[in-house]
This record gives sequence, C-alpha cells and structure tokens, in this order.
Amino acid sequence: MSETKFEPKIIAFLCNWCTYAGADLAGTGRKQYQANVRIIKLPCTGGIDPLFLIKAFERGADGILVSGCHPGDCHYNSGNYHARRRWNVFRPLLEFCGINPNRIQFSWISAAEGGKWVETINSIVDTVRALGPFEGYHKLNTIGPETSGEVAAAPSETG
Amino acid sequence: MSKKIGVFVCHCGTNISATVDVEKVAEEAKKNNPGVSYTTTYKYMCSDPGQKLLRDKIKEEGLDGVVVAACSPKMHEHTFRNAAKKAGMNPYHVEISNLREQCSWVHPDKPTGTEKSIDLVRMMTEKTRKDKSLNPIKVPVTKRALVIGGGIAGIQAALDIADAGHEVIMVEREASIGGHMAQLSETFPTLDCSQCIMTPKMVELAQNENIKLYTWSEIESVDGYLGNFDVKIRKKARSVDLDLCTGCSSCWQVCPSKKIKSEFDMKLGNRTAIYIPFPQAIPSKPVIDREHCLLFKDARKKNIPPNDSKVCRKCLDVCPIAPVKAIDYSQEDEFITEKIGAIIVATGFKELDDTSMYGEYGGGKYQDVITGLQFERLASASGPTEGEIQRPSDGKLPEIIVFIQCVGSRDPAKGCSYCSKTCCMYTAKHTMLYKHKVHDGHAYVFYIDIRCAGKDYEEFWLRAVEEEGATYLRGRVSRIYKKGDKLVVLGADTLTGSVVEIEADMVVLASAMKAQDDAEKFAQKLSIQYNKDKFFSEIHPKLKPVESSSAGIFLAGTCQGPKDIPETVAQAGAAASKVLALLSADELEREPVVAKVDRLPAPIFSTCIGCFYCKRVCPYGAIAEEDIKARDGSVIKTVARVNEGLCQGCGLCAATCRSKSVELAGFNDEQVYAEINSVEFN
Amino acid sequence: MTEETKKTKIGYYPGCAITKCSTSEEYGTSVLGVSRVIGPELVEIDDWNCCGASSAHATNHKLSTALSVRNISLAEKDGYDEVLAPCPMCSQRLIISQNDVHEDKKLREEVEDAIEMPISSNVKVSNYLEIIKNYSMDEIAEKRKKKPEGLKVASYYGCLLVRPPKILKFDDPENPTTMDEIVTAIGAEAVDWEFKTNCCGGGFTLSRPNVVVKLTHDILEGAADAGANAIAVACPMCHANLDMRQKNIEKEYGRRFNIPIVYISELIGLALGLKPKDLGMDKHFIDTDFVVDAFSNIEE
Amino acid sequence: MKIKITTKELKSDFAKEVKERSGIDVKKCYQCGKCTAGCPVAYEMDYMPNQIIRFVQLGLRREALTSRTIWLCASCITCSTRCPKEVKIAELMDVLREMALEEGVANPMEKNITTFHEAFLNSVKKHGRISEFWMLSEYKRKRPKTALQDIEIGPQLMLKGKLSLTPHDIKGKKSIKRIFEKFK
Repeated sequence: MSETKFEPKIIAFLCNWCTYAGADLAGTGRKQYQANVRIIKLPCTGGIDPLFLIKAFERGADGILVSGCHPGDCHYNSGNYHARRRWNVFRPLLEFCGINPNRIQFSWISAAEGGKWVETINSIVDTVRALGPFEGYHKLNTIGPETSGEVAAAPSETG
Repeated sequence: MSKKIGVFVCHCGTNISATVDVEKVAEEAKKNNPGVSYTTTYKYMCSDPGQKLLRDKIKEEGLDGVVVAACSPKMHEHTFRNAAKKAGMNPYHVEISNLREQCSWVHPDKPTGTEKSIDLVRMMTEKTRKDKSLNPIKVPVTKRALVIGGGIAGIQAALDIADAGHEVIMVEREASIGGHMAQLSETFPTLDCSQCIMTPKMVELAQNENIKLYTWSEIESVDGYLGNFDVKIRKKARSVDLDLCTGCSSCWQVCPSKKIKSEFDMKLGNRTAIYIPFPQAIPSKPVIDREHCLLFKDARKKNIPPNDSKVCRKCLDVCPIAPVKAIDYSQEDEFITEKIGAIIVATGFKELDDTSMYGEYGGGKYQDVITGLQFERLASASGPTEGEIQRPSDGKLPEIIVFIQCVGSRDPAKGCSYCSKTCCMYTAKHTMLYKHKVHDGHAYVFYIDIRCAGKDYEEFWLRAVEEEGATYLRGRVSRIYKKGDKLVVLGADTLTGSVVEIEADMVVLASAMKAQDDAEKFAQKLSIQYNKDKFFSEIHPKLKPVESSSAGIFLAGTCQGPKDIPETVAQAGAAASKVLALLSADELEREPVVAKVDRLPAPIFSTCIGCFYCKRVCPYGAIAEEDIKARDGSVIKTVARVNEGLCQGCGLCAATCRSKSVELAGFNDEQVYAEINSVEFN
Repeated sequence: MTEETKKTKIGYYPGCAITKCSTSEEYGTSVLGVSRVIGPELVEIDDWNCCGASSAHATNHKLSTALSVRNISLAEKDGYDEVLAPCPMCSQRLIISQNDVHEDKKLREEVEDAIEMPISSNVKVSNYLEIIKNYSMDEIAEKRKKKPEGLKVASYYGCLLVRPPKILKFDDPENPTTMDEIVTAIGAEAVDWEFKTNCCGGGFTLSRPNVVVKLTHDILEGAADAGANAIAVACPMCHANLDMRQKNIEKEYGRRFNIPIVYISELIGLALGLKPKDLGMDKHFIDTDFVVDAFSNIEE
Repeated sequence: MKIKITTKELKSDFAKEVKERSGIDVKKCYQCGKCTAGCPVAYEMDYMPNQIIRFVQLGLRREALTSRTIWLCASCITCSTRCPKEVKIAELMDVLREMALEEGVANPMEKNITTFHEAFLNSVKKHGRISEFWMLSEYKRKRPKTALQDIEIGPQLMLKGKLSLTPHDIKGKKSIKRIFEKFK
C-alpha cells in the first residue's frame, strides 16, 4: 500500500486545554481533514520533553506537531511560553542533526479554533508528504551515520 | 505481571459505527496483543447498560485495565472511570480512545477511519499497561464565594449563595451595582418597569449580612485552585470614604462640572464630576471622576499632589461630615486579598455603542441615529427626558421612527457573526413603548428573521404588530443619509421584492450584545477559556453550561453569551447552586494528576540533584526544598518536593528536570513512550 | 520631499476617454499640466490598450482580465514600479484583474499565454487622488498661487474609486475624504454631503439614459442642497453624466442646477495659476466661468 | 410572471456551476435584502438582486439568465461592499451575463445594453483602443431607435474637439487580436 502513495505519519503532542479541545471542536463541527495524525494528549505543551519528539522520529514518525494555547491563554499561565523557548533551542539542534526542521511544526490553536486545527493538520501533512518519508533515523540505526540520507546531509532531502 | 486489559468499543449510535468498522477495531485490539484479554463493542457505552457491561466484565474477566474507545475524554472519561471504580478497580487504569471526534466525525472514508481507530486504540492500550493506581487528593474548602460583577446575574447568584448561609464577596467595577438591567425602561414580555423589580434586589443585596460588597473595585489577580483561591482585589481610589459618607448629596449638587456625559444615560444626559451614577445607586455614595474633576485636572497639569491644588474644593467644603470630612482627594488604590472557595464570573456584556464601523448608517455622525440602550434611557421615566421620546438633535417628538434589527449581529463582514438573541424582543418592546408615548406616531421595523422563541415571546411581538400597529418590513437597511432634518432610510422588503425608502425623524439601531472590551485579558487572569467573540466558554454546551474550564470557576449571565433577563437569572441560580454544592463539603477531592519527585532507599534517597530548575519554572510555587538529614541531624542532601495541594499538574517540572527525577502522575515518561512506541509506522 | 518627487517617475496609463480629442480630454490635459508643475513625472506607457471597461467585464471575464493585465505587463517591461490610471474605470479594472490573476493560478497561466508576456504583481496601480495625496500635497501648499473665493466644492468620488474596498484598498468606501483633503489644500471649502459614493449610472449613458438621468439628478440635488456651487470629480464617466446630461436633467425634473462639474486636477491647476484654457476649462458643457473667476485672487 | 419550483430545479447544479466558474458561493446568502436595499438601479429591474441570488440558490437557471436585472446592474458594487455575508453580488451578475450570452438567452428587452457592449468591444478589437465616434455610430446603426436620442450632444462634442473621426490604432493590434481570439 505504501508503494502506491506515500502517506506520512504525524505525531501531534497537544495540550489538553486548548488544542485538544480545538481538535474536538473540529470533530463536533464535522470538519474533514487528512487522517495522518496521531494525537498524544498532555496537560500542557510545557510538559513536553524534547526526548518525546526524538523518540517519535526514532520510531519512524515522518513529522511532528506540537500545539498548545495561544500566548496569554495557557491554562497554567506560562507553560506554553516554556514550550516555545524549548522549541527555540531545540530547532537549531534538529538542523544541526540534519533533520529538516519543517518536519516539526509548532502552533497555537485555541479551543475555539476547530477550523485552524483542520488547516494546520492539512498543511503539515502536505508539507511532510512533499518532504517524503523520514528514513534518516532508521538508516542511522542499521547502516551507520555516514550513508544515511537526511541525517547525514539535509540538502539531499530532495532526492 | 502483565495487566489484563479489556477494550470496549462504542458505536455511539451510528456516530462512530457509520464510518468506523467497530468490529474490526475490537478484533484488531486483541490480535497480537496478549495483554488484551477481552474485547467487545456496544451501541452506547455511556448508557446505563453500557456502564453495567463495563462493571460486569471488569469483575467477570478480572480486568485490571480498561480502554473505552468512544467519544472525547472530555465527555465521558469521568463516567467510565467512575463505573470502573464501582467495580472495585482503581479508576486511573481506565483510558479513553477518542474515536468519535478524532476519526468518525472527521474522516468519512471507512477504511481510513478504521485504520486510524485501530492505531488510536493500540496507543491507549499500551498507555493503560503503564497506568498506575492513583488516589484522589483531598483539599480543604474555604467556605466563601466570590461573585465578579454586580448586574442582575451577579446579584441573583450572590443572594442565592448568601441566603443559603455562606459568605459572599461581590466585586463590581462601576460605582454602583445594577448593571445594564438598571438602565432598562420596561422589560419584555411583561412590560414591567425594570427599576421596580431591580432596585429591591439591589437593596436586599446591600442589606444582606453575608455579602461583602466592593464597588469601584476590580480583580487584580486570582491564584490558587478550586476550594482555595487567593483573590487580590484592587479598590480603586474613590476619593470618598464610604464609611464616613452618608450619601447626603450636598457634594454633587455643588459640583461645577455639570456637563460630563453620563455613562449610565448612554451619553444622552449629563452628570457632575463627583457623582452617583443614578439616583437608586447602591451604595448611594459618590465617586470623584478624576479625569474630569477640575481639581485633579489642575493637579495633573501642575504635576502636584491633588491635595495641594486649590482650584476647586467645593465638594469638600460642603461636606457636612465632621470633624473628618468624607471626601479625601489623596486617596489611593488599595489592595485586599481574600480567601475564596469558589468563583462566579458575571461580568456581563457591552452594547455595541461604537457604530463607526457602520459607515453606511452614518458611522455615528447622525445624532438622531441611536442605539437600543440609548432608546431605553429615552423611554425610561428616570432617564434624561423623563421618559419622553425626544430625538437628541432638537428634542422633537419623532413622528416616524425606524428600527433596524441585527446591527452588529449576524454580520460577519463586520466581524460579528452571532445572533444577539435579545434584539427581536427588545425592538418589539421599543415599538410598543414608542406607540404608548407617541400615539399617532409610526414605527417601522426592518428585520431579517424574527426570533422570539421564549415563553410568551411570540405573542409579545405579534402584539406589537397586531395591536400596536408597528410595521415590519423584511429586509436589511443598506443606507441612512440625512436630508434636511430627516433621515432617509433605504431598506428593502424582500417579501414583495421592493426597495423601501422611508423619511424618518429618528432611527434606532438594535445594536448587538458584545463581550466586554477587556474580556480576553480578564479570562487570562482567571485561566478560563473564551470563544472567538470573546464570550467565556462553558465546558460543555449542553451538560455543563455554567462551568468554566477552570475547576471552581462558574459562569453566569451575558459574559458567557447573549441572553435575556429570565435566562440570565436562571443561569445565575444554576451557578449559585453549583457553588453551594462545592461549599457544602469540608473537603474536596482533586484529580491526582500531580507531579512527584522520586524517593529511593538510602544511600541515594532521590535521584534529584538539587538544581531546582523545577522550582524556577513552576507557575504555582508548588515546589519546596527539602533537606534529607542523617540521624545526627546533619543535612545529607537537599532535594525537591512537590506540594500536592498547590500542584496543578502541568508537568513543566517533569519536562525541565535534568535528572529525570520528577514525574507527572497519569502522564509519566513511561506512559508517553508507550503511546509513541505503539503507533504503527510505515 | 521635493527632491524625491522630482525623481519619481510614474507610468502613465491615460485610458481611452481622456486622451486628446476624446470626450474627457480636459481631464488628461489637466492631469499632465499639473504634474509638470508639482510632479510626479508621468511617462506614458508605450502602446497601451483599452482595459475593456464595463463592456468586457460584464460579458467576458477572461477577456477583461487579459486586456487589463496586458497594460500592467507593459508597464513592468518599461520598468515602472507604479502606474497612474486617472480614469477610475481603468484603475479599478487594472487592480481587480491584477488581483484575479494573483489569486487564480490557472487564469494567470491562460492570460500569460494570451498576452505573451509574464505577469508581475509588483506594479502598483494608483488612482489620481492617491498619487496627489502620496506625492504632491506639500508641493501644492508650496506652489499654490491663487486662492479661490467663495468656492464650495462637493467632492464626488462615485463607485469606481472606492469599491470593491477589500481589493482597491483606497479610503473609506462610505465616507471617503481624500478628495476633500485636496479641495481644502487648494483653499476651497469642502462641503460635507451625503452622495459622495453614490452611483451615477456609469456606462448606461447611451443604452439606458433614463437611469442615468435619475441617478445624476439625485447627486446634483444632494450637492446643491448641501450648499455646493461646484462638484469636483476624478472620473470621466461621472463627469460626462453630470456635465453633459445636466441640461436634460434640469428639463426632466424642472429644477435648474447649473453646477459646474470640474475635475479635481483642474482645480489644482487653477490654484497653481495655470491658464484655464490649458486645463480645458472651455471644454465643459456647463459653463465653468464661475469656478475660473473664483481663482482670480493672487496669494501673497 | 409566476414561477413554479419543482424538484427538477431544486436538484440542478446551477449554483455549483456558478461557483466553479466564479468562486462565488451563493449558499452563504441568507437573503437579508441589503443588496436590494442599496441598489441604485433596483427600481428598473424585473427581479431584485436578492431574488436573482435566490434563483441561483434554488437552481432557477432560466429565470436568472433571462432576467433583465443582470443587464441593468450598473456594476457599482454597492451590494458586494455592504453585504454582511461578503457575497460578491455584482461579480455574480458578471458571471450570469456571461452565461446568458453563451447560452444565447440574454433578455431581448435589454438589447440596447448588449449591443452597446458589442460595439464597444468591436472597437477595442479593431483598434486596440476605443474610437468613440465609430463605436457610437455602430451602436446607433444597430439600434436605430436610439438614433435621435442625444442628437444635440454629438455636434457639441465635435465643436469642442472632443470627438475625433480618426481612430487611433495601437502598434500591438496583433496582440489584441490574439487576446480576442483566445477568449471568444
């Protein structure tokens, strides 16, 4: 099946209060979107350990979404700011490792924004689909870093 | 020992089963998964027999883990955990797979939805495998409620709680309680005078010994949690000592600044700089409007303390209170902190009074195009015209009056898509009030739809048409322009397919109910959610209509969305009863989703290295430093400890901890990794 | 400002109606005359074609788009960042077409193929009021020679300058003020009135003169009742309908208006001391002597 | 004229066709009538603008395309500007006119208007720009009844030098021909 068309798998780490509720709202509003996302719910994006993201890539995720409350709206006052700061540090690390940072998106989606959830999902799925499968990590495991595609050299991604 | 897990897949009628092959989901849950010992599907898992099925199977099959694949956990996680608890299982071994909101409702293709559902169930099964037993945390309850906002919603809620014997703190930011209802002339559908039913309630509130009233005050901050909030209140400088002042009225009678537009009269009347908003104000004690007061203006200009200004001290001079005067120019904002168990938010709405967005209706430049609340003030016996319908420009009685419904409502192009719900009724009322006062006048109403779905409401608007002779025209007005002293209204009547042109003397816009200007900021202060129009969100639109997203904070009245008085009062009563239920217990149980720092046997004690990054990031100050001491009392190491009472379970500390010594119960690393690992990747 | 203005070269797209020997040639003459005094420098786009006006967009969207866009591509080729189209019909069509090809990739490809040129959306198309407001307000103040006396001007914008607002993004669609600001800047009194953006019937002048007569009557009446003794326009069609038809209207409705209809560029020109004849003041149907005479005082 | 609506109309894809051609979604219209209320030409129309939208909503193709309204729309865009639901009504009229011409059902009562458009575009096609004199004469020739109307204006224009007999051809006439060929 995967031969006919590449369908990426995306892991979404969502906060319980805003984005998870926003995704629920998309459901209640029967707004259709692409089925490539698997949600992992946490109380707050501030509680997301960067290792969770690494783990998801290691397991074979092609893309990751981290989404929480808008600035100022965090249920825990400032958790989303911490998440954003962590992301700012984490992003260059990803690039350094040769992982195309477009494979991870960070967004604010409130409990009222079912439509934005749908747009965000469709956009990340399309982006990651265009990037192709993320195979860097597997190659790293099996063959070694020298020959691995994306992990060794990000620019080769297009091929 | 591996857990015995049961998977229960719900059809949700056909909500799930129409686009997800539930049988296959159940089957796949078992396949290659030795831990899953029982699977089934059921039409309505949340129904009574569904819950019984869950309980029975836990007992019969000896399950020690349950996955319910159904709707969002926000709907029924609590239901199923409770059911499991009744069957003797620790409820925190129950997890919910969200098949309805995340699959069946959003992915119409059955194979796709089924495949994703299988994935989602597997994720939760693996998480359940790692679930630990948790016990609810008990917290004491402060038996005192806070009501924010002193309109009809707040007053009703405060009285209900106080009458049940609990203390209530009411905070109102204006100088008097009463809110918008105090401004109304008559109320639909009975046409009884608003003030006649409102003022007794205001007096009742003021005299209730269980209620402490802070007017001219605002909420500065809210800390703490359900049962134990710490609320900081800013008492704005009133420049009048409420304890000393008797409300004798001498001061506002001598105030020389008499031409300040009265907010209460929607700028159709004037007030003084030291003033009470309206004659029946509670408290009936004035406030100095420092922006307009001559003395404060002078002090600002000269940059001197107000007390040093000698420009005008008429109010102070005339104040009969001795030996210390009740007027104090040097008063400053004061802060008070109150311990609170539960909060009711009743902050109300704001009428769309800035019509500048309606350029086609003159954008606010025509004096005789007024808003609904302005009409209320004109029609009110206590209003600037003592109830006579005079048009603002020249005081003339309007012989032809046009009402335009849906101004700022149902108008997405102007950024306001919702229906304000009350305007159909209040416009019908306005036509009647007008006809009662201007007998040979003509009232025309432009409407799109008539929405009068309340008890006796339909009859009420028909009375406006059939008995009072108001002419209803179905169409929205496109333009108003001035021609001489008339206003030409260009409308349509779509029922005849015509353009309508009316030369009117006055136009009343049925302006929308909008969220307060600072609603967003206020919601952030309280950590409650709001919708795109900045009205505060209830947790569940049907089943939890008065609960905000923060435990212990409830919503009443129009801050949650447009509604009329009966509905507001009903909702206020509902919120009050929720608060009473909370305050009736001495202790509350809280979800045990809290962080914990590990403790290990000597000689390690804890893997915590004492860096206290967790302490720095914790938004609640829930992390303390704890000395681990040797028998001789010497400190071996200092480690972090979580105060369960303060922890709200965000998990920031766990994600920040460098030595992985903190875990968040219910969402620990093992559980999250189990979820990630269980996803079927390509 | 002065230095900069002199350097600014703007592509000039006159459109059919205001070129020499056309029904609204005085608009073109006065726009060019004024620009020579206060800038910005206008250079005619080489080999421009008709935008197709109402007749194209009313009957064939793609044709209308291609005819309009061809001119923008020509301007791009000539190296202009900004184009002035004094006729609002032209500026509106150019901007809408530019917007349409920007939003619809397929249409863009088809149109590019038809005009055999690439389409760039970088060229800014401006109407005359925008150009004056953005480049020449200080210049007017500086070089004003004559101050009008007793001239009460109703600024009439019509439809095409302000609608559709989301695409044209020029001024307030219900109560625009740019022309009033210019009127004030040349020292005349800007009359506040209610018909600034009412429709004059536009292109129906030949096919449905009755419609035009009614609509223009309402506009004339509105201006007269508001106390205006002249109406300023920035649109050849508004001008044609209000000026050429005014006698008809007077006959039809039995009210004598005799209100001169002048282009805003003519008013600026008079204030700058240009000769009335050079501004085409003699080309009007309704006598403009009153307006010309108002500008007889030389400012110190 | 009475209209009977049956399932045939209700089931038609007219609204969809309009949407595909123009991107205009008539479903959004909730028939408030503000377009009609502000339309300067409504008084001349056989159907009100909101009724035209209703025709499209309900699949009444014939009523919409044969109406006089679509020709009488002056494209002043007041309706679209003030529409609370941001339906592009004036732009919808463009599409309907285009469809009416394609299907040959344009209302003959408004022949003046269609002929004017024809004459106008013919002039553009021929010269690349408008030659007002020749455009006018084509129009008057094709609509002889209008020959005497405004008879006094023409000579006045001539006298003021505002009506030229010589058309001004552009250099790129070929390019214009190509555009007309492509988008017939």
